[in-house]
Amino acid sequence: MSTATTTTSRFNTGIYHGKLGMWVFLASEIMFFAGFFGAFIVLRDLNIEVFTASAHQLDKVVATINTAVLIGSSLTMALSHLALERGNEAKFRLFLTITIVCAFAFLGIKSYEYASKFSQDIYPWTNTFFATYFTMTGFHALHVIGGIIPMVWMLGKSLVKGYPQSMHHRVEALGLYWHFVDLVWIFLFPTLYLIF
Amino acid sequence: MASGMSFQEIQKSYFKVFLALMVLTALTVAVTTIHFGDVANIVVGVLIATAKAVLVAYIFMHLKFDNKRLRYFVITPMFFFIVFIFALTVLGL
Amino acid sequence: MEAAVNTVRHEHGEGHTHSESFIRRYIFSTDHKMIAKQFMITAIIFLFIGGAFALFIRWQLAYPGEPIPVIGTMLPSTWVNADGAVTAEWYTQLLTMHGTIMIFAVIIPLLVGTFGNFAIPLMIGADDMAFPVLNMVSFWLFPLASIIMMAGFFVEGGMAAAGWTGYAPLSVIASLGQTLWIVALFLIGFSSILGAVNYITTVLNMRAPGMKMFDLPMTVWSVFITAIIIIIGTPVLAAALSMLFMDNFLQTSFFMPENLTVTGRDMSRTAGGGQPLLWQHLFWFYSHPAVYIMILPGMGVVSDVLATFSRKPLYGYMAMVFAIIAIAFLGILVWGHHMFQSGMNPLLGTTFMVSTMVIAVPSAIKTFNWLGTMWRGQMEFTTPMLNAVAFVSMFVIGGLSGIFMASTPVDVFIHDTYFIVGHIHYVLFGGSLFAVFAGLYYWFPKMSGRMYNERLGKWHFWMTFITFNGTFFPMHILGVGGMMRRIYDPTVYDFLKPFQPMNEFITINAMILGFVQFILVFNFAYSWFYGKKAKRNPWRANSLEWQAPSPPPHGNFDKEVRVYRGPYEFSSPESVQDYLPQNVSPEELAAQWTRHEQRRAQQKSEP
Amino acid sequence: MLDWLPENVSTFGEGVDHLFHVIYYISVAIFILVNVIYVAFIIRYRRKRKGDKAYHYHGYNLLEVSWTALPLALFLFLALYSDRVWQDIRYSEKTPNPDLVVEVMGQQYLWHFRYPGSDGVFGRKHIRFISTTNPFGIDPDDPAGRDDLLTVNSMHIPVNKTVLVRLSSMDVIHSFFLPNMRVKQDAVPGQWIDVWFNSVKTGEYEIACAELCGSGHYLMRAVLDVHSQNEFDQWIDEQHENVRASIAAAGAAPDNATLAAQPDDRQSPTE
Ligand code: HEA
Ligand code: HEA
Ligand code: CUA
Ligand SMILES: [Cu+2]
Repeated sequence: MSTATTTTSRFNTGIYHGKLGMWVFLASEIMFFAGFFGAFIVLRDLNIEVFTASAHQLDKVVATINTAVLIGSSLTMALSHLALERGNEAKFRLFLTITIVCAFAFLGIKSYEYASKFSQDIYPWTNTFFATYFTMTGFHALHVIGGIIPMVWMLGKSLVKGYPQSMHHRVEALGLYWHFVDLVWIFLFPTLYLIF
Repeated sequence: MASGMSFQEIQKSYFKVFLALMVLTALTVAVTTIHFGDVANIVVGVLIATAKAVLVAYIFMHLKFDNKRLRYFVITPMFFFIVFIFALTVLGL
Repeated sequence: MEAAVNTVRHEHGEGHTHSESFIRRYIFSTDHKMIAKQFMITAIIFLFIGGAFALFIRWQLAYPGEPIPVIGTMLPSTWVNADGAVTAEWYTQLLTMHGTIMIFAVIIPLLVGTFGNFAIPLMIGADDMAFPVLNMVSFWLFPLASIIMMAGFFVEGGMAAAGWTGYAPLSVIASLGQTLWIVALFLIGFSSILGAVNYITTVLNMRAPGMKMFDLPMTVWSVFITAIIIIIGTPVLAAALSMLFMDNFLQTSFFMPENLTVTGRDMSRTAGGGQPLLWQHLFWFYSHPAVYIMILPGMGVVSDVLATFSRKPLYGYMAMVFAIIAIAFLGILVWGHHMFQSGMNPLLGTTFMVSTMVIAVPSAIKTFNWLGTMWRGQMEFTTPMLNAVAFVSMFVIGGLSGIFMASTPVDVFIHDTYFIVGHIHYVLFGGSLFAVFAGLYYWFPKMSGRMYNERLGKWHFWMTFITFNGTFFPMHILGVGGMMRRIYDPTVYDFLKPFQPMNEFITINAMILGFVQFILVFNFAYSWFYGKKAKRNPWRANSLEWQAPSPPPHGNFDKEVRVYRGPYEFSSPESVQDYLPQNVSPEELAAQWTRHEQRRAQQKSEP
Repeated sequence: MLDWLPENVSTFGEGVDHLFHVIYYISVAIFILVNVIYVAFIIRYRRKRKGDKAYHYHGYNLLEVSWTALPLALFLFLALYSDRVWQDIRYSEKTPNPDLVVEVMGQQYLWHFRYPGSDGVFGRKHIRFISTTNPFGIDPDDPAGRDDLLTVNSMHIPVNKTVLVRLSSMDVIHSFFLPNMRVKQDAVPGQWIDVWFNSVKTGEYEIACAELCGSGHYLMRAVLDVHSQNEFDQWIDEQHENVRASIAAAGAAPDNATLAAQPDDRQSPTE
């Protein structure tokens, strides 16, 4: 009567559920941001002067630093998975901690950017460029937060109870998500800050 | 995953990718600060971003080593995205 | 190593003790069958709410400005006027909520939520979904969203009132009810995506040993492809809704051009520069595929039901699968056919007309293959079969009316008329809802472990079928006459006055149609507790769900399932009976033959 | 069923109606074909005796191919045929030279119409000037705009003349629907969309709004008067006279000198 175990170990594709499911979810995330990029392209076409002028008001330096921070966190995320996969929990914790720190740093820098915009009286409703800017980076930031939560949870669990090597699949799935968040930023960065 | 490789080897390859990403980031910033003209700027920006994306997806996200069919999860949405953009920009709103 | 991935599963796995608390079992259940039932019950409740809205709409259209009988004066004064007649404001809210509820809270939860959840694991021989907890979250987002949407009833300005399509700027300048509508749809979309992730993973990864993709029953195929459409389309709606929310709530201007002059709302903060058509493109990029989300699972269910009750293999299985894939692929490329008169570039009109015409081809393939399935069959007209048969015929009417609209010049005239309303209901009610009925009756024995009442089922079918056509067929004529949709009072226009008798006729039919749905509810509710006990495989069908006990326990199967063949080996000469389940092994089959020969020999020797 | 169509009085309406009929007959034929077969099968192949096996058959590829190819051919034909008509009525390069241009502005629950003044030109307009009192956003600094003729819910055109309607909206999306002309076009705020027609018969026709625009959507009715050319001239002269009178009354009659001295980008009616 132990049918449950038969499907648990059943992976017709050879890819375990968490990873497959995460990829499917990421496919949907691509389309989510595709909607925003589509809107951005259309609106930019219609309001090219406004877009150019407003984009020049953005702070490229800060954004470049932020890009570096996020790419760095991607690296440490990959490393932390690698460490756990190879059974090195100490290193896993170390790299995961760095990732979390980077993620918070990213959010911090982002809020600094927002705050300085608000202080210049620039809000989402200022014009279509800032509407897209705040919406896209805002949703990106939400995704960052959505990544931080499970990371902190994993780290906590590792500190309290220990995180067995067999859990590395979960870390990999989370890593996929985290790299995707990085990917989105890789496209957002030139789109919003550079191409004008 | 490239299971044949040792921890150190993989770690090294990750660092290489990271370095490449940083260089590419610096490159886009540098290149786009010199204004080439609207279209060229976009093309350069998007090309470099794509290169970075491919690196992340291939190495960090293991697409290079994993089941090849996983790539459809990226290709399919990208295809429809391109169709959408094509209809709205090239053909007109 | 891999077995440890899913700790949740582990809790289930250990010998089915059924010691979960009431809450774990009936409310926050992670069992796919319970979640399916939750989806079903919630959606049927909404069918009645949405249907009641439709009846208010119909009352107003047939007898403009006359008080609603019996309950009119009991309704709040924000909805009805002093006499108890529907007001124009409430009418627009009603039609908006009718469309939204029927699509997002009835048809999608029934077809995708109920059948997807119930049928996929059972039909592929799995014990549950790949992510049971995610599945539970996916369900609970749906009532949560519905409550948020219905909260619009009680807020200042009432419910959303911009049509189910929520065209900007009307939806941007609207009141709080619209904001709630946006939030609710966003949540429902998220629920759909979580469900789809689950379905895709489950189908790809958890098929019983021996089961190839091309051994899947059509229901599973179609829900699988539907899930892919959801993955591609729904996020775009979510993005669009986010922008609409920003416009509506923070007065950004994604969809708002400069200097709109609107009475009753201060637009001074809106900077302009937006594009109203952008909303339509984004919306239809999801919502056209969404209509296929609402028909493909129905087509799958109907294919299974038709094959089972014709006792014949599904005609052209491969063609059917590729037709679904073609519909899904093309379906994402035709969104512009809703925008022919929107001011979109006429060149896009041409493009989208061609792609829309092409998408009718896979539908034709499906229709003809259904005919082929029935050809030289041994048809048994049980209630599910009747509903499935009606589906095909009604879908053809709905589909053919789609061809009129696909033709751009004809669409100039019939766009936004009752011709469209007729089309909608022929495909959504005549199509999707009949498929839902077929599926509900078909799987009722498996869900509940009891048989429904066949006589009541037939009554329900025939009454629904007749009044359905009486309600919605005349709408095509109204449309040809030019009657616009979404109008509160058609008698304002001289050229529409002659149609008033027809409107009354429709309304009378609609009332009967509404009330006969109680037969369904009564039948199910009664039979669930007092029906005849169902056997394991009452329909003598082949797919795996019928090999599990009725109702299946937690974990589904009481014996190992292994698949040896496709799901449609009805009337196979290989088999003793007129069906051959997927999991009957060659040895078992040989044994059946031996037993059969023995019995034959015995019978011969007896008399 | 198509007898219920409102009378067609526009030139291209005939082509549209013809297409409508073609599709109608094709659909009815397909419907009958499919359903006759269907009902025949239902009657012929119902189970008559318990235990009989059905015909075990999985399908025939040639048949699959043919019932893919035939509908495809049919639908491509329909698409091509429809596109001919579509190009004629909508492609801007195929639009005939208009004899009269009327601007139409939708407002929540009214239709505004604008004709050029007696000077024959429309005054310059800009979206920024739009307000409830100035629905078209006519530039107050442009004298050519002062005598422009504005009407509400009432449109007048001459018969047998190509009329170009230039559509927009000042609040939400409306749809300009002329059932008898087989014309329907959304009026989208922030952009001007052209649509044309040519009426072959005089008379009074209804104009409706076909896009949900709020709770008063059903009330957004206007009347189209198709006059003979003479009557139309008479009507428009009369109206111009009224406009002049009211401008004079307001004491702001523009003298012709300043009018002529305005070298501006104002639109000519037929551009
Ligand atoms: C389940 C839902 C569903 C389905 C399946 C369809 C299917 C189709 N729809 Fe429909 N549609 C809606 C739901 C659906 N639609 C809704 C809800 C709206 C309104 C939205 C709104 O504005 O509120 C709408 C609106 C709508 C429009 C916009 C009209 C307008 O607003 O002006 C158009 C235009 O092209 C259209 C076309 C089609 C076509 C061509 C198909 C095709 O897929 C149909 C294909 C099927 C057949 C053609 C029949 C079977 C084929 C045969 C029997 C073979 C024929 C044989 C030969 C030719 C030999 N639909
Ligand atoms: C699956 C989808 C679905 C279903 C099943 C239905 C079912 C019905 N629809 Fe709906 N309809 C849509 C989807 C659907 N509709 C959509 C998408 C729109 C477009 C909306 C828009 O324009 O934005 C629409 C629009 C629409 C209109 C056009 C409104 C307008 O444009 O002004 C009309 C008008 O007659 C109508 C009527 C009906 C009727 C009579 C039913 C009947 O089948 C309903 C039968 C009734 C019941 C099943 C419930 C019975 C309940 C009771 C018996 C309780 C009685 C109690 C009281 C009255 C208090 N519908
Ligand atoms: Cu204006 Cu409807
Ligand atoms: Cu569509």
